[in-house]
Amino acid sequence: MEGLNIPLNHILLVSTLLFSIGMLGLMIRRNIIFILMSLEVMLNAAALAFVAAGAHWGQPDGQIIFMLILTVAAAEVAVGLGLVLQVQRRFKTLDMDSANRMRG
Amino acid sequence: MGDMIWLVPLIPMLSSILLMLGSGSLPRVIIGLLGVCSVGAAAVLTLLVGLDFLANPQPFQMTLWTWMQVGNFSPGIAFYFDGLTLVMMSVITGVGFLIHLFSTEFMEEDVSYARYFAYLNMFVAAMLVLVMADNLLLLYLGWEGVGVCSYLLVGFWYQNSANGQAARKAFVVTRIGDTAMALGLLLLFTQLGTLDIQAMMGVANEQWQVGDTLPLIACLLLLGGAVGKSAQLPLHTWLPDAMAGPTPVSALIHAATMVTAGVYLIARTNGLFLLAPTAMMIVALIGLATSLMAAFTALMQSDIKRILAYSTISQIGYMFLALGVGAWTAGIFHLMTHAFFKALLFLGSGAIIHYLHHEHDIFKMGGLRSKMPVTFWSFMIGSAALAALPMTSGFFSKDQILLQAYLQPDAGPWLWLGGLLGALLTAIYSFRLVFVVFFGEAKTQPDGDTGWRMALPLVVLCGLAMVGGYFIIPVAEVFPVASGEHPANWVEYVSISVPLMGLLLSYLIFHSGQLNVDKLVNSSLGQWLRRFWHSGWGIDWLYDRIFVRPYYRLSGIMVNEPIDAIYGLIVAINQTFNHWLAESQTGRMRWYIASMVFGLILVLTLALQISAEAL
Amino acid sequence: MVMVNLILILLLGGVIAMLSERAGENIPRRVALVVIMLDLAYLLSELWGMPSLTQLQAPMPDDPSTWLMHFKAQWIPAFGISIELALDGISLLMVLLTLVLGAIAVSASWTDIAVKHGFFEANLLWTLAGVLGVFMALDLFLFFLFWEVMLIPMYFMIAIWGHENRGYAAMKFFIFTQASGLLMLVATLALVKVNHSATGQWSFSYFDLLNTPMPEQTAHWLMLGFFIAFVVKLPAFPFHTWLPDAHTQAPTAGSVILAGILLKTGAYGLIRFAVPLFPEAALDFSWTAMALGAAGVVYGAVLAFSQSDFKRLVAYSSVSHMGFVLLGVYAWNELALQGAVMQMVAHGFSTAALFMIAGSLQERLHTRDMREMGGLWQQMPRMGAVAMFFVLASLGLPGLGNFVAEFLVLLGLFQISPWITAVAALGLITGAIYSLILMQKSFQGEPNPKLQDHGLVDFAGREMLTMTVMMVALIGLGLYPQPVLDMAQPVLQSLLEMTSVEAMP
Amino acid sequence: MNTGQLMALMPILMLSLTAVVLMIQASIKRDQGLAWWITAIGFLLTLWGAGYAREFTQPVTMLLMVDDWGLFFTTLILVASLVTLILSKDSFSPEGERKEEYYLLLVLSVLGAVVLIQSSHMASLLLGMELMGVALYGMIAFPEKGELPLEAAIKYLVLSACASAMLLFGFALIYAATGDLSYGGMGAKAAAAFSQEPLVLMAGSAMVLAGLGFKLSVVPFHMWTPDVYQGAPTPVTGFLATVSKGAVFVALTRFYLDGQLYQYDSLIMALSVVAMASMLVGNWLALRQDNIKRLLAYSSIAHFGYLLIVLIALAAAQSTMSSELIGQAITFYLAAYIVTTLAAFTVIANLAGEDDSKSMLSAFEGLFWRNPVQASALTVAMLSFAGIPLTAGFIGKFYLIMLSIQSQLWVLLGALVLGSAIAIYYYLRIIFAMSKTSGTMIKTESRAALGAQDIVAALLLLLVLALGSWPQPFIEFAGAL
Repeated sequence: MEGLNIPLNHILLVSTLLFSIGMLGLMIRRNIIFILMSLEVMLNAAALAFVAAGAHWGQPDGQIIFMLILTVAAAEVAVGLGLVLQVQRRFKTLDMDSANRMRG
Repeated sequence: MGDMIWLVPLIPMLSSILLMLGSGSLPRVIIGLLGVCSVGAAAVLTLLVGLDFLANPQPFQMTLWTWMQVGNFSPGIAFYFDGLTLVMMSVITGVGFLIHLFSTEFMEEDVSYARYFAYLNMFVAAMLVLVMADNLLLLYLGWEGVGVCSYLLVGFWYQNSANGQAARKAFVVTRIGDTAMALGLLLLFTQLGTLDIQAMMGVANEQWQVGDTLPLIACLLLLGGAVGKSAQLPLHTWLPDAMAGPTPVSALIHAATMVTAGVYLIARTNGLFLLAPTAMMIVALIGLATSLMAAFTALMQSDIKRILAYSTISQIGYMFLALGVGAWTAGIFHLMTHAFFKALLFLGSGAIIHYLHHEHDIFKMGGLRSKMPVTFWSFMIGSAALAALPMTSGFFSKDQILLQAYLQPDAGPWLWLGGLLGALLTAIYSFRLVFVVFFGEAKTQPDGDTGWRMALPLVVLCGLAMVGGYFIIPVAEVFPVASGEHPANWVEYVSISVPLMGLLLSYLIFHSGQLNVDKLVNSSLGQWLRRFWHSGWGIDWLYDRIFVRPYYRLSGIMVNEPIDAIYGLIVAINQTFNHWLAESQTGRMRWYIASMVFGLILVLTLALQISAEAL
Repeated sequence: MVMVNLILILLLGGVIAMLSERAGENIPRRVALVVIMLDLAYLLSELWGMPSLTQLQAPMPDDPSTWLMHFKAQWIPAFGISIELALDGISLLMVLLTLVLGAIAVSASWTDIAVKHGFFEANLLWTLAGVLGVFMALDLFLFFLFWEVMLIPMYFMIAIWGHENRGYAAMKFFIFTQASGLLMLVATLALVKVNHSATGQWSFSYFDLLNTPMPEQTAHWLMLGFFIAFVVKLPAFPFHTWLPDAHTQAPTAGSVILAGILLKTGAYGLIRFAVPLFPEAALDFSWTAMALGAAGVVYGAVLAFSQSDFKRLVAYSSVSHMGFVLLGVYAWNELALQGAVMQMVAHGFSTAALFMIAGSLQERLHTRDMREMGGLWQQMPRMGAVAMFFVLASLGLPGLGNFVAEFLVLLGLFQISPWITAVAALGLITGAIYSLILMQKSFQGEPNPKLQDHGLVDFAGREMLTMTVMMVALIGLGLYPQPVLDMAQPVLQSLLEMTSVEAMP
Repeated sequence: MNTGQLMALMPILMLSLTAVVLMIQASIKRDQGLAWWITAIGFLLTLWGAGYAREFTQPVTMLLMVDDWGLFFTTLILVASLVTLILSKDSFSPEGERKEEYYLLLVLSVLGAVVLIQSSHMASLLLGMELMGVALYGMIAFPEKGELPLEAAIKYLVLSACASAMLLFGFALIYAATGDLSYGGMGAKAAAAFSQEPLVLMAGSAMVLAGLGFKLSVVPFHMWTPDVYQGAPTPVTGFLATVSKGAVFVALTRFYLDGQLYQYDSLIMALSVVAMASMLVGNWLALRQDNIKRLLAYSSIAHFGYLLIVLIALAAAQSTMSSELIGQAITFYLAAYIVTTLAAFTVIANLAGEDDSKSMLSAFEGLFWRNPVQASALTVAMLSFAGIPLTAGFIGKFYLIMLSIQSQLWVLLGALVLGSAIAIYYYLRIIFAMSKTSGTMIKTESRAALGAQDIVAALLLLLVLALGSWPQPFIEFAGAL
């Protein structure tokens, strides 16, 4: 760690960038799979920031949170993929724009 | 005896209530008896009280109960009795009794017999309250009461909406005056602290100087009420239309009693008017102008009742003139004699209308002299008195008015001249009526002449119209003493001769035809004047344009509540927001995410920008 | 406790009336009538032995024991909220009016209501209970509670048993009054807060909140909160537009209660709260209020004239008449206040009667449109005569209660401002115009040929009895208003003294 | 960890136990009746546990904070869960099989909520929230038929995950700025961090607020609400509206208080804007909504907007006066809101079931005459939402107005008044629909006996009225928390 003397702010910047990319992906992607992937990117951006901050403060907390985030992301994706199966079965498409029966 | 006076208005009132309650069930005889006898009883009581009073002419006051007491405002249900009250009560109950009697025959066929007498009795009661009232508020009660009865009776035949229109016009136009009067009461109370007429005049004398502004305003406001009720310019337009009511009603309300209430009011509050010479002058001028305007108009009418109506307006104008020049007694005297002869004329015309199948147009009548002798003689005497031919009652009263007008210090001779012109016109139109209706060839056949119930009142009124001028009314104590001055004798001679000239002119034009006015009439100016006068100087037309139509238009615009439109706008704004926002709920997930991103940016911006400033 | 019982009797009576429908459709209205009569009898019997009734003393705001009745029990001590009821002359007048008109409203509902009789009468009784609460509550929280809660049964009365456009009308009524009520709530809480800051005590009691010292600016805003709530209910121009709809669409009994009683809660609120709590602010504001009052008088009258719907016309006439109340209250002298109180009572009767006539016409003709009427006097002379009486009352015929009221208001107002008086006096003229056109279009004029073979039934026993009660009341008020004036006098006296002391620090 | 701390965790333990028992039961014998009972008993035990734990209030490690306040909300949430459970029994009965998982999900979700309520650390907050959320996805998507639940679930999942990401990123930034993950530690170090890294700290806090704001569905993070409310099975909607939102708000309050976020004017500004937008937008959206579930979704947006006033008032109160009122206000308002919402959803669940067309307003017409108990409950619920006196909602609103006045938040107060005025309209529409007599009205048939739902509805109705008309005991109770 000591060798790589990257300032915290730089890593935060990178993770912000990652987060933004994920968010952008959410906004422009229609396919549910890609949407889930974008979500992963966002969650991992947060995780990266945690790790960096943990390193900055010299605490293990960041890494622990990182693990928690991994778990959470896994759970989200697991349920998400389950739903994707259902979506494919019922809507016959993975295009989320077509799932808009409720509005107004 | 004096403490019985509260019964005088009460008896007709009770009878009226009885008649209303029993309108469906009472037999006609009872209805007639109740209606006539109640007023008769009131007349007898008045007579008794009057005799008492004449024996011991001491004005007295009688409080039944305190109407309301708020702070120092405590008008009573209280009566005041003096010579003026006596005169008025006598006229109301006496003439009222005769007209009730007349009505029993006149209205015999009507389905709403009971309702008619109920209204008529109520009117008598209200009118009595008006003249007996000790304070202006109770007077106002009577004042409005007679207005309502007038409204009810003008619109008595309610199924014809023209009658309803006339009735409403009568009520609303007088209400305009009444409102002014009400404001006058407010002003008087606020300034003087009482509405008791006698006490008030006393306070006013102490508190105000002659010529002050406040008494002037107060008097003008009261005058507004008087002008409305007495059908003087500019609020006279309702009276001719009010002829839509049954003719005895016109006789009682719109000739003998109610319309003279304005005269009574001014006479009663003479103490105030004396403090406001300008107001007095205005009264005189209004009276003169009205009397001339109405006389010209009467000359052009062909409806028998309208002629009489305009004549009434004109005669009340004389009374106003009298009041305006300070000839209080003369004014009240004319009020009384006018009540006799105008009631006579109206009842006479009622008889004609009754037996001529509701014909009103005098040019469709004619030659009735022999067919309806009683009516003919009634008209002769009535018209003579109206025209103020010498020795009739009208002569005495009108003569006094003209003479005292002449003595008015500021504009006396001019007022006198105007009055003379009016007298001339009066003579012309009144005998025009007689000549056209009773002479010449018969155009319509009457069913017969009057029965006794109609004849008796006519005969009695004939007598009163003849000898009424010799009565001495006991009002000397009520009014300030008039100056003992007399104008030059020539003034008197001219005053006497003018009505005779009028009679002559009328004879020459309308009977013998020796004076042919056709050319004059048919000239373009003549035609124009004819139409102008016929329409009552276009005042109705003017009011229609200035007041009635704009009001209708206003209400037409307002019918949909402009204020509600503001609330409607609020609703519309909310609905628009609802619409926009509901549109934003597209159901598309990417759009939702965009919204969240927007939110994030918003929150971040707010959070960061301000903290950056704080740095 | 008497006052609590009065309210409880009505509340429980409502429940009984609702349940009694199982025994038969015509039972609930009898139950309702009995309950109201019982309430009235109870109140009268309690008043009977009261020595102070004959010589009412001025109820001092700082001494509850000088009031006719006073009741206080803890409720939410955390905020100093208590169940505090008190009765003085004005409250008593209003309570009596409420109960009498309540009975009349039950009579009006006798044949008018076709479905759910039980629930209807229950709502009626609950409304009355709420109104009684408003007139007696002296804890501002409790007052607000009654103020809001009484609207709910009223809302149901309009929404369920109303006429063709009932949904809209009920909604409008509710939103107007609730939205303005929110302002009052805010003002109340702010007032309590100000008082709390000054004294360190939480209290919603009227007695504690009087004379709360506060900056002028604050007082103005708070006063405005109360004012708006009250004038919406009154209603005053330009907050009146809910009224024509609500009155027109409500069932007859609903209109009777609305016009006869509910509007008076607004006037009562002004007299009891809006002015005394903020005397100086109210004084400053009085010109605006009086201008609104005068505008309402004329505006209501003009609008009334343009209507072709019988009930709507009467509704607008209420706007005009309540303008006088507003004028009377803000002229704030004894004459004008007496006039305002008188108008509250007299207008209650005259308008209630006119609404009942409208209801009877609708029942018989199935329309309220006066263009479909005309010449009804011929077939229903009794109804015509009664209608004439109340029309005359409404146009302010001397000798009837409304005249006394309007005259006193004008008399008091004249001392403050002759010009506003002159404008308001226009109402006398315009009032005559719309009143008479009402008679003309419905009972007079050419009989409508369509109605000739309708077999219209004239007023009969029950209706005549109800009408007679109101006619006698109006004549009594018109010729001998002293009992009413005497009841209100001490209250007004103490209010005037209190505010005048305040106005001159 | 000592015994006392273990005792303090009693509710969490009980819920975990229930979850384990359910799993075991499902693996032994699939019987949904039994599963229902196990869940019910589990909830009751947890209720007992929540009472029991009051003796042992203390911080449990740095992750959880067991205090009276949290236990009160735990209790409240358990009551709401019990109601959800009762409603679920009938709602899902046509589904037939595989009900046990639903109950398991319910228990897990409640467990998440309880953890969330008691969390005092970012990690426990994350865990609680995700546990609650992930289980909820399953509950929403549980019905096999119909497309709406699925659509709702996937929307909720994606958006919620996005919000979680924001929240986490926010945490990361705060952590980066302060170096502490527990609320208290963070609060203690925040002042110093603010002077050094104000941007990072503020950005982090703002993102946390955004993430939590999503769960509370405040504007502009509100868009998912109507769709999820509508698509989810009605008992689940009720659960979401009460348990999920309530727990998140409690967590937010803790974070806000302990993290001392009220010190930052800029955050208060952001909160104010969000609150105001929520009050207005929520009410406007609900104005002409015909689907009652969507309508309640919009109304909830507005209500959380109102509730945010408390947090904003706290900022002012901190500097000027005691915050005695504030705690009471949150407790009372939230309790009132939860009870009222439960009452409303109880009725809707009974009447509408899972048929979307039956949750349209027109389906409620004449309900007064068909089912007076349910109609009364819904009416009172609506009046409570609208803040009419004698209902719990009124006292809640009373607190909010009082607080706004005390803290002189005039603009927010104005928005509150305006929003409430608008809201009257749509609440009234529902009441009006229920009172309609027109159409083919069936005369009230004598119903055999009151169903369980009627009893629940009646109880909730009474509770709403009791809180509104006799709030003193509860105020004292809340004051003591």
